[in-house]
Amino acid sequence: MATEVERAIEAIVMVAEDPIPPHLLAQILEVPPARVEELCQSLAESYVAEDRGFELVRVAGGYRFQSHSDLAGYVERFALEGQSNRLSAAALETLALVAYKQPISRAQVSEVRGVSVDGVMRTLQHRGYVAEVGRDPGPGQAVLYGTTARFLEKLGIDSLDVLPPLAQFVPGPEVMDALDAGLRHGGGQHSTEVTTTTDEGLSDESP
Amino acid sequence: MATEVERAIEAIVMVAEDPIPPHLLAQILEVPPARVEELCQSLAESYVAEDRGFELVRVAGGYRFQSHSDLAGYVERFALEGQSNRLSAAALETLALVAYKQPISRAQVSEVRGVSVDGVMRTLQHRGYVAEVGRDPGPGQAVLYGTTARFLEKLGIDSLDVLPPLAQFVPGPEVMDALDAGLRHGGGQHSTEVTTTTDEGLSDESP
Amino acid sequence: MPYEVTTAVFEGPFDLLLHLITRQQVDIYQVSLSSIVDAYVAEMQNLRTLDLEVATEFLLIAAVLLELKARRLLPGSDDVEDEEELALWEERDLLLARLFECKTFKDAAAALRRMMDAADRSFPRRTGLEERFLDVTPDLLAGITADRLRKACLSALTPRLLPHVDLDHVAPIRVSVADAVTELLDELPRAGTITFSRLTADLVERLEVIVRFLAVLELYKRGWVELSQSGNFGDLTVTWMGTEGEGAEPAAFSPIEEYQG
Repeated sequence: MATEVERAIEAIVMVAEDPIPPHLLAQILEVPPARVEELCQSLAESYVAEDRGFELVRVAGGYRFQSHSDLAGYVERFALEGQSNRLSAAALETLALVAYKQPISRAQVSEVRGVSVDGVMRTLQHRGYVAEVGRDPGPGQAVLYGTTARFLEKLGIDSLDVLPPLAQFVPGPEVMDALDAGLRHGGGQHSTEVTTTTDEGLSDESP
Repeated sequence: MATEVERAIEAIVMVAEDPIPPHLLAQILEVPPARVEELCQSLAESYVAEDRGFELVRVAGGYRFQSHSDLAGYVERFALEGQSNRLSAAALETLALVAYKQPISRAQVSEVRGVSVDGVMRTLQHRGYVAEVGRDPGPGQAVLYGTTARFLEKLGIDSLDVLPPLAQFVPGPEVMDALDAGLRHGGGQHSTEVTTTTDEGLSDESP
Repeated sequence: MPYEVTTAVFEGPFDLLLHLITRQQVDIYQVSLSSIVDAYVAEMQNLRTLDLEVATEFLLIAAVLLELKARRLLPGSDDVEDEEELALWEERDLLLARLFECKTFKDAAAALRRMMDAADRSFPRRTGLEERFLDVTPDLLAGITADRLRKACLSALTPRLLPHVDLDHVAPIRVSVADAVTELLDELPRAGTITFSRLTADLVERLEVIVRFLAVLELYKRGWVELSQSGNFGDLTVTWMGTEGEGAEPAAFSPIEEYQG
């Protein structure tokens, strides 16, 4: 039979509006946080074992109940606002920049994106995925942005540490080669000089 | 093992904000309402049999998950300790906008505030300060919010008429545009409908 | 190599450049600019709407590339190792670095998209406390007066700073009819008879031409010039008639308006 603490966890997570941090559960239930984690894990496993239509997951630093992903088709038929609108590619790339380089100013994002990102940043802020997290201490005191708990929830991850490492996305030598060829490759009399430089560039750049 | 329909019921009821009428579930799941009732009953019994900390109950004409009544002590502790006990400046601005500009949609509030207000509005709603008071008759049928009797009571005033006037403050054109954005459809007919709904909403809301 | 048009919408000029360079293996120093621009134009035609920002930034980059290419093609440039040449390489390296970074985050964004799509299939429960606990929750309105509410509403309605396009780097064109009259009073007595197109041949801005035309009309009104035209849309001929004495000072035109564009 379920213990009182297990049942209390189920009851509290059921009424929480946002993922509830284990330390808060620990405080309310007067048990060590590690014990809370253990119990949550075992509850989550019991729902899986019973083939329930919901699951208990750890996301954005806390536990929450959510509908099982394989029932998305049914839940989508039940009107839910704001779930379906996907982010544009521009917004997503900007979001990726903020996620990996936070805290970051708008100007710094623009620098990489090559275009003004004012509108896109407003959209992301509006959606609650990024927020102002401080000010650049330097001259100008630019507003610095970072991602929010809502962003973690949107990705379904527990913390930023779980983001795939950026190194994974650094283009391989063949892309470098293509870029090099496009930008550096000189015709005719420059070819010798350029080939040398290209090789150097490549060996430096290889991961 | 649980059937697909049972699992779908669990999924939908888990994410619903309000009790779901069986006929709505029947419609979404394409099974007869009587079958839905049967399945909900058997699900409810299974949670009792497993001694879960939550229960599936029929309330206000629909089904919902709620914390088990014998765990009320823990949930009360969560309500006291786990919830913020101060209204943030952002939340106060949102509440003030609803109070002065009601009926108003979430999109309109978030347009003026410049950030997503979904979380804040949900909290204000859960605390009983604001409630749905109708739907925008225009396309999209956005939910319109207004303040409740509880709000008046907590603020210590008798009616909205006693709120100090905003005075001769004239908002800039972009603010007016934002406010107009969701209300551009209706003239007189619109306001009549909303007034009626507001009164209903207010009296319904008293605890 | 035929250009492959993909339906994917390009989101930034660096992407576009990246795409064009990697797909076409464009050699900047041989065929680059014309083919890049051709491909770019073709791509723009495939997009439903023209993003002015994207287009402008692309032109800026194209201009940088053009300058790089032009300087590289100058005779004897390959044995020059002065600072200018070094700066040129630095510029190119910088561009390369930016393209590289852009590609990295493009791929990172694709990964985020996949994670979001997977996460979107689960819907969170946000139902909140049941109403029976309402009276247990702390009263968030404790200590909040109606007047504070009013102030909060005013603060919410106060417009925040709106982003604006900085046009300081664009030198405004300021021309006045009075200035144009002054110029005409200098030029016309010497020319005697002259066509309007010759009179405005050295003007670049349309606004300047318009203002000069207004100046001609001013002079005509005063009877100082005669105008004749060879049919509709024909060239206008301006003939200097003289000022008949005093009063040909530009100051006499002081109330004439100024134009800015």
